[in-house]
Amino acid sequence: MKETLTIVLSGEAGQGLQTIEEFLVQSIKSDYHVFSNKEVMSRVRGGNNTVEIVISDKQVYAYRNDIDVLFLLNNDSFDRLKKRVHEKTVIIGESSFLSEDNKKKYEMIELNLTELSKTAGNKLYANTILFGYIARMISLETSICEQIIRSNFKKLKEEIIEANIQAFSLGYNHYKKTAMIKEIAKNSMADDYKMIDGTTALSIGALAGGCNFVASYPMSPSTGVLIYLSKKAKEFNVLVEQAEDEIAALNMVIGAWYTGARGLATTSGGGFALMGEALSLSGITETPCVIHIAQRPGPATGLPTRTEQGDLNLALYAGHGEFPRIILAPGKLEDACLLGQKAFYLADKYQVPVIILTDQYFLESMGEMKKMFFEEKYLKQFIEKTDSGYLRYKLSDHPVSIRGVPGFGDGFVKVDSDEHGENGLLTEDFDIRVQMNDKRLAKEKLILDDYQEANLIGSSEYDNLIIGWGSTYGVLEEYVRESKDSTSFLYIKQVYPLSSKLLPYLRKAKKIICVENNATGQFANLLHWYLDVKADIRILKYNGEPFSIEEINLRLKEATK
Amino acid sequence: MKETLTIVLSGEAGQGLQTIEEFLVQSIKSDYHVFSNKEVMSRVRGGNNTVEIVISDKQVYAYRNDIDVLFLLNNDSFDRLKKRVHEKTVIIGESSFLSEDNKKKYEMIELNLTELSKTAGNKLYANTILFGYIARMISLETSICEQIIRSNFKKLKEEIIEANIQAFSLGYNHYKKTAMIKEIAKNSMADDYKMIDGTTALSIGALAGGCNFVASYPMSPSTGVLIYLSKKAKEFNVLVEQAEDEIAALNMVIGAWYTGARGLATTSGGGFALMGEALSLSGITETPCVIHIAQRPGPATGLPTRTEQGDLNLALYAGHGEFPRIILAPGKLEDACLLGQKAFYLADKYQVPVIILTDQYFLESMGEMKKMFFEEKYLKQFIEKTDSGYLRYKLSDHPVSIRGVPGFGDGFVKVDSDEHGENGLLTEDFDIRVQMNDKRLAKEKLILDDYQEANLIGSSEYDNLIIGWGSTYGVLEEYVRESKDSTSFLYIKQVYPLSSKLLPYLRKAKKIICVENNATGQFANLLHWYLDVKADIRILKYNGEPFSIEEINLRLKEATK
Amino acid sequence: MKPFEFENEIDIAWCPGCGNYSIRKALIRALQELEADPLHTVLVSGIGQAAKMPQYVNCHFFNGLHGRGLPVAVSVKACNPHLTVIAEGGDGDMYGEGGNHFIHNIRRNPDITHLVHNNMIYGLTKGQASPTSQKGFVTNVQVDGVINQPFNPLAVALSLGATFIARAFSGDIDQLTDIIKAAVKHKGYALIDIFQPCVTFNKTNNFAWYKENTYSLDSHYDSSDKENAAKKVMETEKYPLGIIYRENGVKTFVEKINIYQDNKQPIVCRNRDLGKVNQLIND
Amino acid sequence: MKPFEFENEIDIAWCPGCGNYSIRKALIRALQELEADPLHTVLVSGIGQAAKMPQYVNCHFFNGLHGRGLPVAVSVKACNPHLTVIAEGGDGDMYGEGGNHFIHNIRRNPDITHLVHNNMIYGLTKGQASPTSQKGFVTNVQVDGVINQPFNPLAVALSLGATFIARAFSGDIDQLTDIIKAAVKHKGYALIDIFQPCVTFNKTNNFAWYKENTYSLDSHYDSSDKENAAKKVMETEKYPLGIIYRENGVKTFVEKINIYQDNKQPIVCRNRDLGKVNQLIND
Ligand SMILES: Cc1ncc(C[n+]2csc(CCOP(=O)(O)OP(=O)(O)O)c2C)c(N)n1
Ligand SMILES: Cc1ncc(C[n+]2csc(CCOP(=O)(O)OP(=O)(O)O)c2C)c(N)n1
Ligand code: SF4
Ligand code: SF4
Ligand SMILES: [Mg+2]
Ligand SMILES: [Mg+2]
Repeated sequence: MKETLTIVLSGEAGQGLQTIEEFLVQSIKSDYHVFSNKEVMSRVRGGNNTVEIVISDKQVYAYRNDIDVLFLLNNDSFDRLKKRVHEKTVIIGESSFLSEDNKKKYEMIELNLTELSKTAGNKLYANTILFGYIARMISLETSICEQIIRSNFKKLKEEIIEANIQAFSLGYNHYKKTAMIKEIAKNSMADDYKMIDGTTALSIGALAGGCNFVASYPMSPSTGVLIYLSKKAKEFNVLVEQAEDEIAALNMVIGAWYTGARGLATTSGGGFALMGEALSLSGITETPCVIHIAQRPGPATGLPTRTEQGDLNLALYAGHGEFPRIILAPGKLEDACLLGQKAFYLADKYQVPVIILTDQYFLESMGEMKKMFFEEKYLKQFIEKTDSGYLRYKLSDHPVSIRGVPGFGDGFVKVDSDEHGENGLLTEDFDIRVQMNDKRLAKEKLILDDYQEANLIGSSEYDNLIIGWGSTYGVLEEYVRESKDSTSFLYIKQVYPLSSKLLPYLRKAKKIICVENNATGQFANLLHWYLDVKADIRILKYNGEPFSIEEINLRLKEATK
Repeated sequence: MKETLTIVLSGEAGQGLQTIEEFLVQSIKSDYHVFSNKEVMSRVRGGNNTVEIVISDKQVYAYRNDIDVLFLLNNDSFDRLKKRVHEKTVIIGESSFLSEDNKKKYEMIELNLTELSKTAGNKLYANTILFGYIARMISLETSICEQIIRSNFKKLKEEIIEANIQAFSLGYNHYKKTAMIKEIAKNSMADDYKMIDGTTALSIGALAGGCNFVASYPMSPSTGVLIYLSKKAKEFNVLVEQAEDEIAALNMVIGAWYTGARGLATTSGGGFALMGEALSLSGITETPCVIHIAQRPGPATGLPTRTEQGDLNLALYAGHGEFPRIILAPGKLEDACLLGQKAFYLADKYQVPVIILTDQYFLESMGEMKKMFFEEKYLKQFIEKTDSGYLRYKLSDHPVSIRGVPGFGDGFVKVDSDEHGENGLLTEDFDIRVQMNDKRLAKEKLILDDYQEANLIGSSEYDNLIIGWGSTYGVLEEYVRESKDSTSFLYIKQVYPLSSKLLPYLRKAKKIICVENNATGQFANLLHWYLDVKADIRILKYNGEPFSIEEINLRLKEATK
Repeated sequence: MKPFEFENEIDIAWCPGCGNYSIRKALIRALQELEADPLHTVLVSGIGQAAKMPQYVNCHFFNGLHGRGLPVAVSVKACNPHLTVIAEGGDGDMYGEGGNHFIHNIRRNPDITHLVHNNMIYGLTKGQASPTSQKGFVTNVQVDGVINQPFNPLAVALSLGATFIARAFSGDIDQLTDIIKAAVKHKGYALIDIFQPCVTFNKTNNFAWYKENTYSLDSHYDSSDKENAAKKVMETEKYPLGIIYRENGVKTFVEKINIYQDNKQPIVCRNRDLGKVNQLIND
Repeated sequence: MKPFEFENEIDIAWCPGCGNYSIRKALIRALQELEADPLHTVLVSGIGQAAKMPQYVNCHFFNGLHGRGLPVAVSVKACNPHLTVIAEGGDGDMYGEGGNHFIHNIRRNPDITHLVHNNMIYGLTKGQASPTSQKGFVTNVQVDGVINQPFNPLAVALSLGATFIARAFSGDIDQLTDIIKAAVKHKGYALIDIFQPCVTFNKTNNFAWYKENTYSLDSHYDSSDKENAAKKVMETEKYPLGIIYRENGVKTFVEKINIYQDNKQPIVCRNRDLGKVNQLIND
């Protein structure tokens, strides 16, 4: 059994929670396994945001509801967190941040950062003091922590760096050991692992997939990918352009693929809801494209900074008319890399739109990921030099025609959003219409040659089979690894098209339990009509939070009994 | 058994086929049952378009593939129609319009309209001459025909009207009776029927539903509704505005409902693919809206002037996040009226988006419809005057809150695309989120109180049950009425949400056959996951044409054997 | 409790020091001084920091989608001309995502007031370039600086025949209040582009920068002179503040719509004559 | 077979007498006279009658969505600067549905030629008002006549810093050919608004009307004078034909993009260094 310590830092937007999170994660990883996640309000300043740091002696991937140690960094955050606090929770912060009533109910350790930072000389040092305090609390190596401060502040003046190191010591020395906070056996992650968040993993995956063009319009929580790729643009030769709107973004991406680039549009559900027509354009012109949908709770503006898996249906059916598409849903950090890479390969190979579905929780959580070497194979270009008689939509036994690009070869690349003949010119011939429609739709089967297989986690003998896709991976994998009942977990990475390879897993189960972060069970519905398999139970959550391990324990226990 | 005569006029865009169609339908209806439809190319001049007029001694509703009498009005149309011509087809036209080879294969009657119209004095009279010719061929009452000419040309000078009457006589007298063209017993439609096309029926339905605001962007085949309502705008107090794009259109319609109007956006699949985000806005703000999607074959521009039922999935799942919606699909002209009306009532009553799904074939065919009196009940306004403490999203046992509009009452109408509390102000409270999401989704069940029941056509005892929705009604109803095997037809008018009231019909069938004008069987898939009923056979067509009665006969015979 | 204010203190999500607070003050003050009736006032916005305004002003509101405030505002006014309608949002909201509605609604000349908070940045999404960001401005996406020509909303509005064009600065609440009052009173479309420092993400175009790079049009300025206005809207060395162009007597959208020619009633008050519809279907 | 022409006769779907035929002639002639290489020329269009042009000119083309020609054209040029890119479409296509791309791409100054057939109507959808339709113009939707101010593309382009602005008339093929040649040669965004009679649906703005309501700028006209251009673009009594404004030396989109600073290769020719990506993930 795992031992974990869940530390939550609660403050307001603008207090720099994200910086402490990074410092802590970077330092903790040398001594423990660690997983972090955050929840923030849709505002730039004020409100109440939290960062959760889970420390363990084994790998951890799941959001925890129950808080062991709660740092209150401002006044009005406690009420919102009440449900996550229990008898044994230790609350640390300025005395005034907790009401007298609550002080009677909970253990509180006073930590007056305002005063301490005055001592340190500047209120800006509060975060470093806190870092020192926590470092002592969980027995981190001070030399490593100092190194982290130095490297993160390397652009600052030496005296400021020194002052921060002093502030760190101040916090470190201020902490008094107490038995109230449990100790976790040290056990750091292996050398071939690294800490990374979903946004970075996916962005690097895209680079590995040859992504060299990005057109997007900012939208939380998808903007991180845009920002990461902007930062790497020059080094990796990626043309990044902020589009005037999402419609322009996807049309630009399609134009880029037409010209031989590998383009990406990153957006969220609301932005994608504007891209349907362009998706359909990719469909009929057989011009590939890759779209990243970072899900957040809808409808409409909904909860802009929260998490949900509510846009699977939209990804499945967006665009008018009928055409094939591929939908990938990484839930594990490695898969964000791998599928981020493979998306571009699949788009190029099959000349179809490929959608990568993630969500706020997945993108903004940091966890450990096994290092890897990307395969060259996925960089293979499927573009060919054209001959003078080149026909863009040549019909043959194989539904994928040779794709040329303008400027390379002796043929013309003629592409039409109207129904067209082999030469790309528009036609109204009934028979050609049917041939072209059949050609396009035939790819749906072909795509399954490259089906990204699901992972069965847990024993291959089971009564209950949990089905999850995307970001529920972490919590479900933790559940299954720890649970003793006859329950395994089928982690689906490619949600569309689904392969009949899944059927043996599904048929074996006595009870199929679909776990989804939405209100209606969109994947369960897909499973029903597409593979003719009915989920017996749907475990759904749609308040804007991810599933916590505690909730999953409770609800799966109920479901499997 | 019915006797029918199928006359097809084939010419090019700009030749005035639509005028002849109207003259013929108006005059034929006094002597026979009649049904007409057309297929046109996506061009304003030239190309090859056809109008089909089906004459019968009984009611007819279905497109016929096989042509009895073919009028060639220009040179290069015969080849495209070859598949619809058979041994007994009589071809009428200028001798040069048919090759010598073909003249050997088919019966041809020479009709040189160019010369005849020279005789008549102007080539503009060609259509009236043709009208006269056909009038004699099918023994129409000349006095009625003349009346029609007069009333249609009433804005022209008397001498021109006279010349047209002369031209009519010229054509009339030119026709020589021949046994090659079968005679149909005269039997006109009853007095309480009228000839109408889908566009007009739906538009009048909208007026009956209180539609008083239209914002749309032109797009075939939906523009007819926009044009009809523009024509009636002043008389019926309808504010019609052509929007700058489809996104503006639906947002304007939503703004109109917010202000108390009953707004409509009419568009086609490509335009609707741009409206997903606004649909979602209607969903979360619970501001009603009505959208008409006139389907045509996709993806993207596809076949702009042809027909398909390919956008059901899009209608079902457009918009991000999860929210209820209603989808109505009239297939019978009466239902275009009734559902056109009811759409506004349902939107207002349940505060949800309502989508009316039609298609090119349905909108542009003319058939007979029983006259009716619209019910006042569907004009009932659900808006209430607000009190000073008014809360737009008041929670109660009933998921539909009272809807006020600005300017009427003492309360503020606060509406938000973010998740919101009862007062309409944005909130990030997890519990309220769940309550509001539940409130919205709970309407999906409630809506079924007003479920527009399906019609069972044919015997209530059957082995085979055909399922159809929307425009396949006509051909399937004709099939079932004429067929002697144990096959009935369930005509679905409300395709979403589906009621369990359908189950008894479905369970009774030994074989369920879904007939759809698309390539994948979108309704069959819905039936599968939503009602857990699997279609045994799918009969699909997706070349841009509607099903013909001949094809349905063939394919259903195959399917039911 | 004064009109447009709240009974209890409200939680405002903007950063301390943000220019939006002053805009709010000016807006509420203008409406109060005009003695506008909150029950006949509708604020319509999109999404962004600026677009949160309706949450903080006590009247009717429709807080719609990013970029889509204008079409809603225009149809609200068209359906009920008795309402005072104000559309409000950020420079990204109104000129970026909503650019098409901006240009085409000017052509309609709806009788609404259009307030655009121009902070030259996307605030709510944490600091990307907006259409009005200046060349060279470095952000987390424009890492080597903005390369596109900034959008000039006033010049575009003028070229499309807008009848009221103004620029204001959140730092001058009095002037802003006056301009808003004039805009609300103006019969027709009234645009106010409001310079607003975003203290958190735009460290370049801060309060001091706006102060330094603007000047107020003096009292002799003739806002009815279109040729002169055409020059003023192109000035960028120092941006003029004030009502740059105003043209009276141009027909508004509602005044041009056919169904309002003989009948001024809001649409919601008109009843459908079902008898006439029945005639249509039965004749 | 001359470049840009077809081996066999082609079926053109436009109405006999339509102005589009002349535009096609001028376009092909201009490209031939410039000795453009069809294998390095890409025509990008949206949907509409005008937007059918690529079907009738023998080179690469991308015939995309209604209103969305520009974003495709701009990214084609950005991904391969060696290509000559021409975006073409109708007034509805480019100024209506595509209005947002119109205004924002001018700000990018991409090195493309933008041909807009201005027939003051929606042709393909059979005769509704377009953004450039004149007030009072009656259609099947605008039954009491157009009520909105017509869109002035040249004025908008000028106000946004466009570097080549011209108006032509399909009736003068020689002038149009010359302007197209100048536009293609121009380094930067070049807009040509082309008056084009729609003989079928626009009986008001017919050949004679265009003839009567236009005049050609004479050879003394100084197209580099922006202030004068600002007046010219507002003229509507008689519309000036010719290159109204031209500004050289403004950096194009590609010249400003960071990845083209030290490397002029098209994107498709550059290889991804997977080793460097592996470093990112493994360090
Ligand atoms: C369709 C869509 N795209 C993107 C977003 C994300 N988004 C929210 S606000 C915003 C821009 C904010 O900038 P601005 O409009 O200038 O307002 P500010 O926050 O600066 O006041 C964006 C891109 C969205 N909500 N919807
Ligand atoms: C998203 C979308 N909306 C509407 C249409 C229908 N549509 C096709 S062409 C057109 C307008 C044509 O007018 P214009 O662009 O001026 O070109 P023209 O035919 O006059 O040359 C419209 C509205 C469409 N294809 N796609
Ligand atoms: S981010 Fe900028 S615009 Fe938004 S509230 Fe803060 S200071 Fe104001
Ligand atoms: S409809 Fe008008 S624009 Fe279209 S081809 Fe005919 S004349 Fe030309
Ligand atoms: Mg802004
Ligand atoms: Mg046009």
